[in-house]
Amino acid sequence: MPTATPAQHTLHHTGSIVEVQQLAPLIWAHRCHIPEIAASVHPGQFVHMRITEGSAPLLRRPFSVLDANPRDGTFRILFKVVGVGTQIMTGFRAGDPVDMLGPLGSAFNVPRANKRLLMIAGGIGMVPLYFLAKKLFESRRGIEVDYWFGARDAEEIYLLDDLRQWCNTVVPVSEDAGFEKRGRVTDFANEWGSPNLVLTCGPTAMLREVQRITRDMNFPVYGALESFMGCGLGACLGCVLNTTDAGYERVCTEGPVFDLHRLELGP
Amino acid sequence: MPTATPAQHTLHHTGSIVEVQQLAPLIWAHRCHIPEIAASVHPGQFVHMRITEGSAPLLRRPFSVLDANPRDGTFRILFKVVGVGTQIMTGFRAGDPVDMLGPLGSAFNVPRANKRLLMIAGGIGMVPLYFLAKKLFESRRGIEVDYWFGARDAEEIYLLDDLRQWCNTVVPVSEDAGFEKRGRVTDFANEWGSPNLVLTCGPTAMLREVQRITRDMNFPVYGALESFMGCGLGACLGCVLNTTDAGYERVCTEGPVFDLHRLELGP
Amino acid sequence: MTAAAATCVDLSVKLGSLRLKNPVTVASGTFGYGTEYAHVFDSTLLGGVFLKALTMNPRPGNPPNRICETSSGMLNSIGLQNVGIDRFFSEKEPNCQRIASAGVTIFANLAGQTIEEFEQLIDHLETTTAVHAYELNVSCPNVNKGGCQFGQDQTLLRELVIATRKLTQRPIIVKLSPQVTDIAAMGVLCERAGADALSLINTFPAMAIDAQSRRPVLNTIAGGLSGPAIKPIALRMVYQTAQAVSIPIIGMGGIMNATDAIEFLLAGASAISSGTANFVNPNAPVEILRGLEAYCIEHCVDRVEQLIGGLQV
Amino acid sequence: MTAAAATCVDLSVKLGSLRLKNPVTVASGTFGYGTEYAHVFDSTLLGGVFLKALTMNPRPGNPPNRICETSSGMLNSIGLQNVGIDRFFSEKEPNCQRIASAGVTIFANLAGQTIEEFEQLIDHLETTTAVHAYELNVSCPNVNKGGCQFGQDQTLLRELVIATRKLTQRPIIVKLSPQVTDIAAMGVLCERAGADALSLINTFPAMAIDAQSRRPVLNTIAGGLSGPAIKPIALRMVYQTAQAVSIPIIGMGGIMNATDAIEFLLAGASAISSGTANFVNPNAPVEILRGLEAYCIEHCVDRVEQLIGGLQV
Ligand SMILES: Cc1cc2nc3c(=O)[nH]c(=O)nc-3n(C[C@H](O)[C@H](O)[C@H](O)COP(=O)(O)OP(=O)(O)OC[C@H]3O[C@@H](n4cnc5c(N)ncnc54)[C@H](O)[C@@H]3O)c2cc1C
Ligand SMILES: Cc1cc2nc3c(=O)[nH]c(=O)nc-3n(C[C@H](O)[C@H](O)[C@H](O)COP(=O)(O)OP(=O)(O)OC[C@H]3O[C@@H](n4cnc5c(N)ncnc54)[C@H](O)[C@@H]3O)c2cc1C
Ligand SMILES: Cc1cc2nc3c(=O)[nH]c(=O)nc-3n(C[C@H](O)[C@H](O)[C@H](O)COP(=O)(O)O)c2cc1C
Ligand SMILES: Cc1cc2nc3c(=O)[nH]c(=O)nc-3n(C[C@H](O)[C@H](O)[C@H](O)COP(=O)(O)O)c2cc1C
Ligand code: FES
Ligand code: FES
Repeated sequence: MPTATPAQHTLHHTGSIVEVQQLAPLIWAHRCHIPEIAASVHPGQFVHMRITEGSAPLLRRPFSVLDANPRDGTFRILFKVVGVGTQIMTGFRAGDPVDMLGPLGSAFNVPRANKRLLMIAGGIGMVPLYFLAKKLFESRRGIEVDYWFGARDAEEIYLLDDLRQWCNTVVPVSEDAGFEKRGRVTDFANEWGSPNLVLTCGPTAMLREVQRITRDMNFPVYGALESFMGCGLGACLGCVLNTTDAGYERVCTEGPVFDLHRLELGP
Repeated sequence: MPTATPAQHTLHHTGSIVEVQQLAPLIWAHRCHIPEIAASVHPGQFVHMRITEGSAPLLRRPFSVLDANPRDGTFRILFKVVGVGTQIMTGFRAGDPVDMLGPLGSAFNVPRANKRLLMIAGGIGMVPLYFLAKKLFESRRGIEVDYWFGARDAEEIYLLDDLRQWCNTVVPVSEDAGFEKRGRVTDFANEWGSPNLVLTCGPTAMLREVQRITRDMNFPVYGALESFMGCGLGACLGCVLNTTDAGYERVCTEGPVFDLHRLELGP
Repeated sequence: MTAAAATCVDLSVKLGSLRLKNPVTVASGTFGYGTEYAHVFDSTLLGGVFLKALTMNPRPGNPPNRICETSSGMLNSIGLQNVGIDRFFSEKEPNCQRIASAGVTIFANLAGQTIEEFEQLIDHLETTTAVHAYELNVSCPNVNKGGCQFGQDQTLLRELVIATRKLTQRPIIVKLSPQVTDIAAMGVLCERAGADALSLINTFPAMAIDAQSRRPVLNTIAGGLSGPAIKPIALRMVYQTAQAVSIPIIGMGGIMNATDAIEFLLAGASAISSGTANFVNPNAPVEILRGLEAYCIEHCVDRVEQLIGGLQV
Repeated sequence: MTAAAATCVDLSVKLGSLRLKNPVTVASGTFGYGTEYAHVFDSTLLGGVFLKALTMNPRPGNPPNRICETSSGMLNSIGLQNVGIDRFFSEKEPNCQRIASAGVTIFANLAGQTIEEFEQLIDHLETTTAVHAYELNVSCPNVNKGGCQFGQDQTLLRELVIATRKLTQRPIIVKLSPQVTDIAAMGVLCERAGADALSLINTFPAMAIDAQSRRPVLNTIAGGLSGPAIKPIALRMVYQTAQAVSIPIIGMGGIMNATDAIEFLLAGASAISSGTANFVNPNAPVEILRGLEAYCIEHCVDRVEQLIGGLQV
């Protein structure tokens, strides 16, 4: 089901940051102007971004696209500050140049027949699902989306107003007492209903739980996965995950969107 | 004659940048607030500055002090953009923290008896001599200073108004047609008069010329020297220059101010 | 010189019996089989492409994590994942043919676990004109069985070079491991055994630990270090080996830009590869090529070969 | 645990017959003889100080340039500049005595060019209580004559360890060169010959070139690479050697902060040294010590020795 989007034009772009938003203490969103990416990116796909001209950090960093506006040639990424690269990115300002590869990887694909979707987002895993929810809403295909958004702290749950516009229900879940539902998002599996399709993205521990639950409930499920990346282009074979049926597959090329039931997520 | 200033207190300081000036396309001055350094630094001494918390560049960078104000606890450094470290420094803003070792090294020492001084500055070699000229003027010891300031382009000659306040004569020399005197500062040795003492700082090629000329003319001469530095504290032995009488000496400890006639500056 | 003179710089370099149209190549394992970068730049601009390691049978490679970043470098333990020689012919060879016919020299990187496997690989590859030379990967630090020893055992290495040298008219290039006491001696040994050129260096065995979880970051514990971190070591090894051998050297290890590439040429390399750089800046090979040309013009160098070994000591 | 528990962490580590009050030491050649950092931090906080290399006669060292920066690293070719054993006693020994009496373990780094010179150095140093152990510098890549070979020649190295081991009750520590095919084998050899501990690693032979002037940056062409660039290699070497020997290891190579230090302990080092870090941040040793203590508290580690070799594979 993940579509291998054929890259019709060059994937290596320079552009600029046009807007910087801080959504929570550690959560930032950057709007970038690169018309080629804005015009062709699909939910689930990512950009591979150079952080510095220098060598600290050396490698690019991958980020899912949060939304895109082909008309003005911009799109957004949203990131959490977790290390050296994302720390540096908090210093980026509107007007700064950016160097990105993209759009890369496979996208979420929702077949016509699927009218009831369940999205399970954990932390910054909300990003590709936000984009997908928005796109589906705009497609006016009459799809109902239940969007569960879990995080440790209520602070790490944001953009709910946007999501509420597009989704049937939006259920924030945090481990602190910030929302009605307290705990982990997978603690509430009995309230997930019976969707045609589950779409998910989040930390591996959560994905493992979602994999187990959807397997038990017999739901089809697609997830957007992460791994350490080198090239982002399929050349280095650094980013693989193990599948049950086809050995190692590349997150940057076959993924990041995979049939979750095909993946070996470890114990 | 260079005085080994005994370090009475700790040499490792953190402080902040309080003012950033751009004096020419590649020339910047930063005013820093570190009262311990402002209170104790002498002309010729330097600070050893950490450029980044990260590792690019890894090593500190040495900069002479341009002037110091013990009353408000600030001092200035002036630098030319020549590579990765100085490039990064152009991004520093008022309010940014700085981490410096200092004051380090030996200072210029002008004995009471010397009333007629000649200063020969090349490029950013103007820095320690600017500080010295200022200090001597403020000391009201009735010392007459002729300050020759050479650079490739007129653009790289700056702060002349300050110097004119403090010096008997200030003679800018550039290789373009920016000033009356065109050429290299050492081309005008016949106009240097007969000083009691010559003080100099600049590129090695210039120092070599000054060494030759002052030897021929039998002038005593002290110069502030440069070298690649590691520790800045005398421990690594990385920064040495060769002397005629005592083997290798450390620029960071025995120097940067040396009796120029003692140094082997190479061919 | 005027800008018009740009076209006058002869960028071609001799590599044994081959002539590369320019000295800029991409390192094995960092450029796949030449298709992956198709949407980033025109690979027919390159002087050469070193293909990803080939083995007779398909190899699954190592479990993840396979890569991680270090200060100015990266570790990898891909584990020679590749489709094997048969699928190379069905899936990859046509594209190599396409690039080759545009004048790019194609180097097959062979990662046999036995001398026989190297021989079989050459036997198969002799049948295609899409490959111009063989690079013997005797130094991959990631394969536990066998892989390591060729590059570190003088007797085995000599045997391997002699055996493979007999099988083909095409140049045999030995890619040396940096994890040896005296790399120049290994180079001399290869030269005497009949090697036509040397590639140096492969990655350094190295590791990373996550202090919080107290676990190695890579699944295989150790991997190979590449990138700017190792450049000063690679440069010294190229210099030292170039002093000792008269066969040409392909220099690599942390080359990120034209200045780095020029340093390797000056140290004695006849051609250079960018590896990790391709991940950081996929356009790096093209920028290196352009920068090299600009340097030649600025320094009045008519033929890039004049730079080779031009270090003034 | 509460903050009050901080004082409960036992930071001391055993190093052969010695007990260091904590595992944080400073590497030879980066801390002079202990006085140079006096105005920066209180060196009596350290677990140990490795003194700058000593030779019998004063040595002038190499001509400048002696150092230069590389990506996440630096090259040095100091050339063992030192005042010689006599002036060590007159000028440096009193301060070592002062630090030693504050409970800091003092290691003399010996850089003989012959076995006899090593023996003479030990003979002289046996007369002072300011030194607790000898570190044999058999791997300095900067000295052309002799210096290199001890660390890379198994027979010579064995002879040296056996010879020096006879002369003293104090621990003999061999500082290994990374420029060997199998560092663990060198460690085993030293252990069998009677060494009490190993230091690893020394710097890597490496070089830098100025592409504009086409000259080497260092006067000696090659120098030794240190700093974060080499950390992944050093960590792997410590891990691999710790698997092979049962004598303790002092780990170093690019340690910049407490996290790095913990990684070396987990890999199997009993103590660590900061070297290049001291230039970048003269307060690094103290920050490493504080960070190590904080880590122990956070991870409920009562004795820092529990971390040694604690990598979970
Ligand atoms: C396809 C894809 C899409 C992604 N989308 C987003 C997104 O939309 N928003 C977002 O905030 N993050 C996203 N990530 C994760 C993001 O790439 C990492 O958080 C980022 O690279 C961390 O960089 P750093 O330099 O700040 O952290 P580092 O200093 O490199 O690492 C900090 C910590 O994060 C871990 N880490 C770093 N990179 C990864 C990785 N790729 N996988 C797993 N662990 C890692 C490290 O082990 C370390 O513990 C995505 C990753 C992938 C592969
Ligand atoms: C005691 C002392 C005082 C100094 N005072 C000043 C000052 O007041 N203002 C000022 O602008 N500069 C001064 N310098 C020089 C200054 O330290 C260097 O220009 C700076 O370190 C360059 O850093 P970078 O990262 O920008 O350049 P890099 O990228 O490190 O190098 C750029 C170029 O400069 C050369 N270079 C770098 N450092 C040195 C050095 N220490 N000696 C010789 N060549 C070098 C490199 O070889 C290279 O060609 C002083 C140096 C010393 C030793
Ligand atoms: C991800 C990755 C995979 C590699 N795979 C191979 C390989 O299959 N065969 C080989 O000979 N070298 C392989 N190498 C080594 C490179 O070809 C090169 O020798 C090394 O990376 C040093 O160059 P660099 O610092 O420019 O990357 C690989 C390197 C990397 C980073
Ligand atoms: C400037 C400098 C001088 C050194 N001098 C010596 C020395 O005299 N003896 C020695 O055994 N090691 C010497 N070393 C090596 C260090 O002790 C250490 O092994 C090496 O630098 C790796 O550690 P680091 O990366 O933390 O610096 C020196 C290193 C540097 C940077
Ligand atoms: S990141 Fe290189 S293959 Fe996926
Ligand atoms: S910079 Fe270390 S001794 Fe001068």
